[in-house]
This record gives sequence, C-alpha cells and structure tokens, in this order.
Amino acid sequence: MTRVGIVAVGQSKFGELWEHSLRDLAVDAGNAVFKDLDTQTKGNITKKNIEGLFVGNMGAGSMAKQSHLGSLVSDYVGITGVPAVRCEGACSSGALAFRHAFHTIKSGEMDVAMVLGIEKMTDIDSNHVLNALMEAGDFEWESLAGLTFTGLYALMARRHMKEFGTTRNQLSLISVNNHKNGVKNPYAQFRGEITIEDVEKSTLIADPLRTLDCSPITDGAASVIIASEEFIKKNKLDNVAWILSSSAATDRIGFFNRRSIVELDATKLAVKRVIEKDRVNMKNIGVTEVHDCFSINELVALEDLGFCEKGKGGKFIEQGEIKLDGQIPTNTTGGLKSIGHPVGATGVRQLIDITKQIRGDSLNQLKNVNQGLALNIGGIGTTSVIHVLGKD
Amino acid sequence: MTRVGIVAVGQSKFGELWEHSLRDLAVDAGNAVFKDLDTQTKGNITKKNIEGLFVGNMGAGSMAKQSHLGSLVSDYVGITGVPAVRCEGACSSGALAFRHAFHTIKSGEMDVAMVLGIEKMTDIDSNHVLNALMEAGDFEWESLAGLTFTGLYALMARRHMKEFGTTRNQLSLISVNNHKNGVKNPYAQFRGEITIEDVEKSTLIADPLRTLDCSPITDGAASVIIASEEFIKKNKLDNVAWILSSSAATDRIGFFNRRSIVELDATKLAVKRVIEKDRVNMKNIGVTEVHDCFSINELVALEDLGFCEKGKGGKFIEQGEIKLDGQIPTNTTGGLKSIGHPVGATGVRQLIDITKQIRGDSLNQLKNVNQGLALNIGGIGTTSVIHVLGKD
Amino acid sequence: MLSVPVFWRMNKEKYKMIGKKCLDCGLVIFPNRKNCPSCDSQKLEEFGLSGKGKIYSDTIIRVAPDGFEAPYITALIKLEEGPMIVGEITGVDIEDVEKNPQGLVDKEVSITFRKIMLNENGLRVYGLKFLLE
Amino acid sequence: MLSVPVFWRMNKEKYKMIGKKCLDCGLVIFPNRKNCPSCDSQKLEEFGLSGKGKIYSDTIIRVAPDGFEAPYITALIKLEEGPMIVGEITGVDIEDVEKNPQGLVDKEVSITFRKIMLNENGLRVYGLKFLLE
Ligand SMILES: [Zn+2]
Ligand SMILES: [Zn+2]
Repeated sequence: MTRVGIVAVGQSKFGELWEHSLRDLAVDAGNAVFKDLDTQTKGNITKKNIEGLFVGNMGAGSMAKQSHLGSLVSDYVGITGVPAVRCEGACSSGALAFRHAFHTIKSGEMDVAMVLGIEKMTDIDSNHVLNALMEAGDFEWESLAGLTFTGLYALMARRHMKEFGTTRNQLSLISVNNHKNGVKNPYAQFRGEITIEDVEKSTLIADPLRTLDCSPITDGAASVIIASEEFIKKNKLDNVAWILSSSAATDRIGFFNRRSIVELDATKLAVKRVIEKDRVNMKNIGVTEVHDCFSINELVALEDLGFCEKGKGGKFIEQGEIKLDGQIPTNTTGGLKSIGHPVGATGVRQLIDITKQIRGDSLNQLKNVNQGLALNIGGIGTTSVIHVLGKD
Repeated sequence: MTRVGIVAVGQSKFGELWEHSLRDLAVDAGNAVFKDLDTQTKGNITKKNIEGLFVGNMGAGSMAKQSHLGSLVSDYVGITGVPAVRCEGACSSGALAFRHAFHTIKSGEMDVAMVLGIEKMTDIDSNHVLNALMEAGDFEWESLAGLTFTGLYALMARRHMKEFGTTRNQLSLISVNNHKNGVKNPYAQFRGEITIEDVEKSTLIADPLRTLDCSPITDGAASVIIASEEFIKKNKLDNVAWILSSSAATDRIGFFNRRSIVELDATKLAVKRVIEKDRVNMKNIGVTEVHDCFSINELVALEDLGFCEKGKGGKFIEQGEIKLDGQIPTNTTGGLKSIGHPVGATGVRQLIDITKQIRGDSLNQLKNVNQGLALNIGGIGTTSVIHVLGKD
Repeated sequence: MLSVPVFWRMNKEKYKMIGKKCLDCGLVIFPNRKNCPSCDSQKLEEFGLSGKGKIYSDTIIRVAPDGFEAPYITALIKLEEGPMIVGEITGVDIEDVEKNPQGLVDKEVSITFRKIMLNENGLRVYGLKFLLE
Repeated sequence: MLSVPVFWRMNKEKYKMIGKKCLDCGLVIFPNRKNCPSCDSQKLEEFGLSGKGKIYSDTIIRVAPDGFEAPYITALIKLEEGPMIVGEITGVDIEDVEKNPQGLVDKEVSITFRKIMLNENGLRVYGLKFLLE
C-alpha cells in the first residue's frame, strides 16, 4: 500500500467576515494552499496536478443556501472538471473529507488530491445559526425539546463535575491556555489573552458554561494538498508530513442514548484503532490538536485519548500539562477558542497546524516534534476522527 | 489492487411517506439490505461484518432539520460505532457515497462496507422543497434570480430543440417508456402507464417542460453492501455484481458559465475516464440507468454517454432504442420518473437495479446482460458519476 | 417550514409516552425504534411508560434557538423503566436553581404536558415536560 | 433568515454591472471572481459592462420558489462583452411569449433594475432584470 503525505497547506482569515461570501473564502484558502505548493515544490507542482477535490462542510445548505460545494469550490479555485465531493459529519466534516482523500489516494485512484474545509456562518441571523448547529444532534428528541449545542455540553460538564469533582477553575484554564497560544496567530478571530476572571465573569450561556467556554461563530476555510509516496519521491519533495494513521468512529446520534455522557465511546474506539490497527505509539506524540468547541470537550477528550486517566483531566490541566512546555502541548496555535470554529474548516485547520509543527514552521514552534495527533469531533462525541502525522 | 463487488441490495418503499420519518426510511432500507445479505450469504455474513457506513444525502439539513446522518443511520440500522460519513453532491450524492465506499475498500482499510442513500422530502412545505433543491445550483446568480431546478432544465430543453430540432413528442416518449417499465415495480411511487397525450396535456411547470417531464418529490432510502475480492472469495459468495469502473467529474456550478448547455462536459469527461482509464468497452454495456430527473436530461445524457450522436437523441428514442427490446434498454424498472426521486437515494437505487439485472433477478429481467452502466447526475450536469457493474 | 406530519408522527410517544418492549431481551425502548438497539430483534410490543424518573444532569438554557424563550431548564432524565430522555423541567424557580452548582441532579420528576415552542407558522407545539416530585 | 451582507456584497455587480477584465488574457469576467477562470491570473481590473445582450434560451417559470410570484420569464442572456447571465425578462406579455415554441431566443435585451423578490423578512430585494430592445 502506498503511503500518503501532506505536501502543502493554506487557509483564509478566520472571523466574522461579512465582506466575504462562501466562494470568496474558498478562493482565499485555495490561493493560499497553491502558493504554499509553489513554495514547497519550487514551482514544479501546480494546481494542474490536482486530480480530485474533497470538501468538508457542515451546513452551507442551511446557512448559505448553497449545497453542491464540490462543484462550486473546484470551479472557483480553478480546478474545474475534477471529481469533487462534499463530506459531512457535523463539526468533524473537515477531517472526514481529509480521510476520504487519503483513502482515495491509497486506493491508487489518484496521486494528488486537494482537501478544503469551509463554513460560512454569518450570512444568516445568529439565532438561526443555533438551529443549524443543532442539526448535528437528534432533531426529534433534542432540537424539538429546546436543547442547544451549548446545552448538550453543559449537561456533560455538570455531570463530569459531579462524578469527578472537576472545577470551574479547571475549565477556565483551558480557555486561558488556548487564547494565550493564539496571540501570535495572524488567522485567528480573537488574539487577546484572557484571564481566569474574564472567563468566570463572562455571560452564562447554558449553566455552567459561559461565553468564554465556547468557541465563536466563525467564517473561514482551510486547505491541504496530499500526495502518494510515489509522487512525492518522483518529484523529490521534502518537508512532507506523512499520514501515519486515519481513524474514525461514531456513537448514537442522541446524547441521551449513550453508555456514558462523561466518557465518549467514539473517541475511545477511534484511539483504539490508532494504536492497534495503525500501531501508533502514543508516547511518541509530541503535539496535539484537541477539538475545544467547548472547554469541557477538550478536558474530556484529553482523558479519552489516554493522555491522562478518566476523571483526572482537571488535575492534568491544573498541572500545566497542556501548555507549550507541558507533557502534551495542546492547541498550540489557539484552538477553536481563539482561532475560531468555522465548523467544516476546523478539522482541516487542525491538520495544517500539526503539519507546520512537523515541518518546523509553526508560529509557536516546539522542539523535537516527530509526531502530532489531531482529534476532530462532530456533534457531542458523536463522530470522532483522529489523524496522526509524522516526520517519516 | 483488490477488486470490489456488490454482495447485497435493499430499499424502502419510494413515495410521499408522511408516516415515515427520515430514520424510519433508513431502517426500512437497512432491514431490507440485511435480509438480502442473509439470503445471498446463506446466513454466513451479517451486519456484524460491516466495517464502515457511507451515507448519500443532499438536503436533510434543509428538509428535515437533521444533519450528521453518518451517526444517525449507523445508530438506527444497528451498526453503532463504525466509521460513518455523509457524502453530498446534490442529486449525485448516492453515487458519490458509493464511490467513497468503493475507494475505501480498495485502499485496504476495510473489507465490507454499507452504502445507504436517503432523502426525506415531505417534512417541509413543497415550495420550500423548491428552494432546497436550488441549493444544487448557484445561489447568488441563479436562486436569487428566481430560477428553479425545472427552469434550468427548461433552458436546456429549449436550446436543444432550437439547435437540433428535438421535438415535444420525443421528450414525451421518454416519460412514457419509464412509466411503462415501472408498472411492475413494487417500490415505485407511480405505477400507472401514461400516454403521450397525458404528458402533453399535463400542467406546464417551466416551458416547455410539463409535470410529466419531471420526476416527483419523493421520500425513500436505498442501500447496498460491498466487499473486497478477498472477502468474497474467502466466504465463497457468488451472485456478485463486480464494480468495473467508478468515474466522476464536475463542471462549473453556474449553468450560465458552461461551455455548452446542450452537451454536458462533466458527463463527457466521466465517460472518457470509464473508457480510457478503466478500459470499459461501451459495446459490452447491455443495460443502463440514466438519470431522468427531467425527460430532457435523459435525452442529453444518452448523447453524452455516446449511445447516440450529439443532437440525435430524439431520433434514437423515437426508434425505440431505449425500450426493453431496444439497442440499450434504459431505466428498465421505471427510472426517476416512475420510481420517484428521493435525491440522495437515487444513485444507490440505480445501482441496485443494475445489480439485479446482473444477478438475474430484475423485475424486467433482460437476457444475456453481462455489464450495466449507471449515470447519476447532480445539479444540471454539474456532477456526473458513472459506475459500470459486471458479472466478472 | 415543518409540515404537520412531523409532529403527528410522534403523537403516541410524545403525548402518551408509549414506547416499546423487546420480546427477545426485555429491553424497554423509548423513544420508539423498529429494531431493538440491544439485541437487534424486530419483535417489539407497545409498552406504556410511567413518566417518572430522576434527573441525571441539567442546565439552564439562556440563549435559545428560534421558537423557544430563554431562560428555561433542560435536563437529561433517567426514566424509572431505564431509558434516558431530554426534557424541560417546569414549575421551578430558575433563580433558586442557578444558585446550586449541582443544579437539580438526582431530583425526582414526573411527566406533564405543556406548550413547548412556537413553530415557524406561529402555532403552538405541545409536548412533554417534567415537574419536580 | 439571510442577513443584509448577502445582498450588500453583490451591490456593485448587481446594481451597476461592474465586472472585471483580466489584464493577462483580456477575458471579461462577470459575475466577479478573484481569479481569471480562463488563465488563472489574479491581475484583474474593474470593468463596466453595457448591460446589452441577446437571449440564448428562456423559459416561463410557472411554479415559483418562496419569495417569487409566478408566472415570469427567466432567460440565459449572452452579454455583448461575452459573459452569460441569468435574468428575468420584464415588460413583455407572457401570453404572447407562450405561443411561440422558440420562446424569445435570439431577441436583443438591455438591462433595467426592478424589485426581484420579497425576502424572508418581507423586505423587497432589488436587482437586475432585462427589457426587450
Ligand atoms: Zn432486544
Ligand atoms: Zn485571464
């Protein structure tokens, strides 16, 4: 089986970009990734080499009245004609599109593919965005009962606090860390540091979660180009982030139907496959992107990924283990909290930031990073997608 | 590279099924395909063997307030936990999901996968369905200009009539043929034969297209299970429809931006790949499913696929070449026109009907069919997906 | 806009709390399914639930989706027959609840029927809510 | 509901028919793009179109989407500078047009501005339509 690597990355600005349409965002990310492709390959590889497009997007239908993004994006970024498809799995749509591209190359069908994650969220009123995001949950038994996305995570947070003694302060530390990491990120929606007091004085959205526990509503797009080992070797490309593992799992759509609401089976199943099937040694992971749509999600995910014991996530964070100099530096460029969370773009943006840590050109570059892991979550642990990238 | 074959098929009833929710439809198709799996494998293979789920759906977000169908469907059909994803490319979503599953098996990632196409269209008012379907086109320059999906195809029809002298009568013959083929189809939405007069007296929707030129608004789901050659041989499965080619291509999203509006480049590009890359001899194709969302689309597609010359589609149909005893029997079980068109389900339903012709258990079984081709189109020739299935 | 059948389909479940019981493994199923989520059996019979249960976790929704009016309390309720369900807790003073960091966890509740939301046509949608015992 | 920026973003194009011209290959681009669809150049300058053109194909929309009122004539128009665009033909008698199986194909048109639709808030949205010459 051929190996597959990431050869170029690029993204648009993330933020409330009223002057940018869905297609403008796609073009910005496209132009950025093609510029990086030019740099990385010294002009030898261009968009003419792209054989397929895989778009990650959750809700352009509901939020921008536009579906069929495979065609729209290939058209506007200038690769009209290629096979193109949109993948969706709520907030994990970006990583699922990447996974589709990865398997298509591995199958021998093509050598070079483009992945583009995108979401345009500010073309509809913000209360309608709430409704659109709840499409990720169970419409009949959650949305119609008045539950919101923040509400779902609030239920998780309160139960985690009860069972394990997790504190308000521990949750706040997550937001503080991610904002701190995002200060230098030119693409980030929010670049200011915040304090624990800021988090704890921010408006309650769904008790116990407050504004600064939540990732924002964001417009943005992110793109990577991946290629087969044969292509990479033939064209003598270096500076490649190799895909060492791609793993996905799902859980029941209704949060009320889960085995547990403080331990997410989809993540546990996905990480099991990473270790057992793809033989990744988790001790080698030097950096991680962990889906922090809400502070509590990052905490629970760190436990489910096995970086600490179940129930000990709060302590782990308190001890500074997720900081840039901690045991497992997490969301080193700001996470969803600071960079923003254009739903379909996030999974691809995470892979860009891991790639940069592997290549050595991250804005918060760590030393001696050989492998990095990205966890992209759709819904409330409903779909978990893990990718591990490495130097070789 | 491993070969991949279809080992089981099943579908729900197609129609206006108010008493069925989105998830009910999924379960009906799931139970049907697992029942066929049981029959075909004499009970040796069950849903426990399924390693991944690929859902085709266009608009559950807009039409049923529900996204994240990978999780919802895997949960309700009883395969919770498997990697699951939804693929979208407007009306070609079903074939795109199938293509994703095909490449994932070919890549060696898994041996057995389930594909399920689904659309629930009657949970919202029918004028909102029109808006939702236009998400397949260019929102800014087509939807906002008041164009409908039927309107787009009407523009194609009028131009084709002008350039090639295609007649009203020739278009009518397509609907007549498809309805005739659907009479015995127990899953079909409309099982009555219609006459040329019926078509020509039916209400104008967008001149020159009338009600009986158009496929209906339909609820339904369709599913297939595919497996790797190793798995098929190890388990001594026979009665398999092998996937001889999977090919896709796209065109610009805006119909106004095309090279031609009477010849669809995406289909021409896709069929070129079928012939040149996968070395299919089109002369061996004994049966075809051609996307007849509108009569004019079937006519243009027959030309673009090369079954007749450009501009001669009308004549070809007049000569009876698409009939069950014609040169290339087309939509032998009723097509979208008679069976109905639950958008995301259609591409999978087409593959079910080709599989049955290959296996020998079609309701209108043809003799000596070794290979069959299905063309699933998204938008107005915006995405074209072709699959060729064969006996070996 | 959502059509009438959406609400009508869930009539039996939402207004009468009629679920299913698996004849093969005994599992009580609510909301309804055609296949048992535990043993995959399709042999299920109708089964009425008591509507009594205990709060497993809860939150105060302060920013509501379209059709709902914040603030209100939404909880995950473990029904006494086994299944969990999401429901609004009504008839309590939110100012009392918000003072307690544990919320209403472990409190016993029983079912009632109330207006849930206004749909897009401005029509009232009724459904199940819960009262503290 | 669609927010104001959606309509505001297309202001220049839809109200003044200002497109782009590629400085590398000379292509006239309308609606706007950031990259030339022919040669992929990003060196584009603003370019005003005359708003004159010829009907390439047309139809009478008799079942309209939300916000529009049927019947009306919608056409693909080939602008004299090259690009094609979709627009409503206004100021013609639909009863005359429907008698001709060729519709309005090859007729010359020029641009005008009119109410296009009512949006979800009931506000009028204006945009370009075409008049027969
Ligand atoms: Zn059971
Ligand atoms: Zn140019």
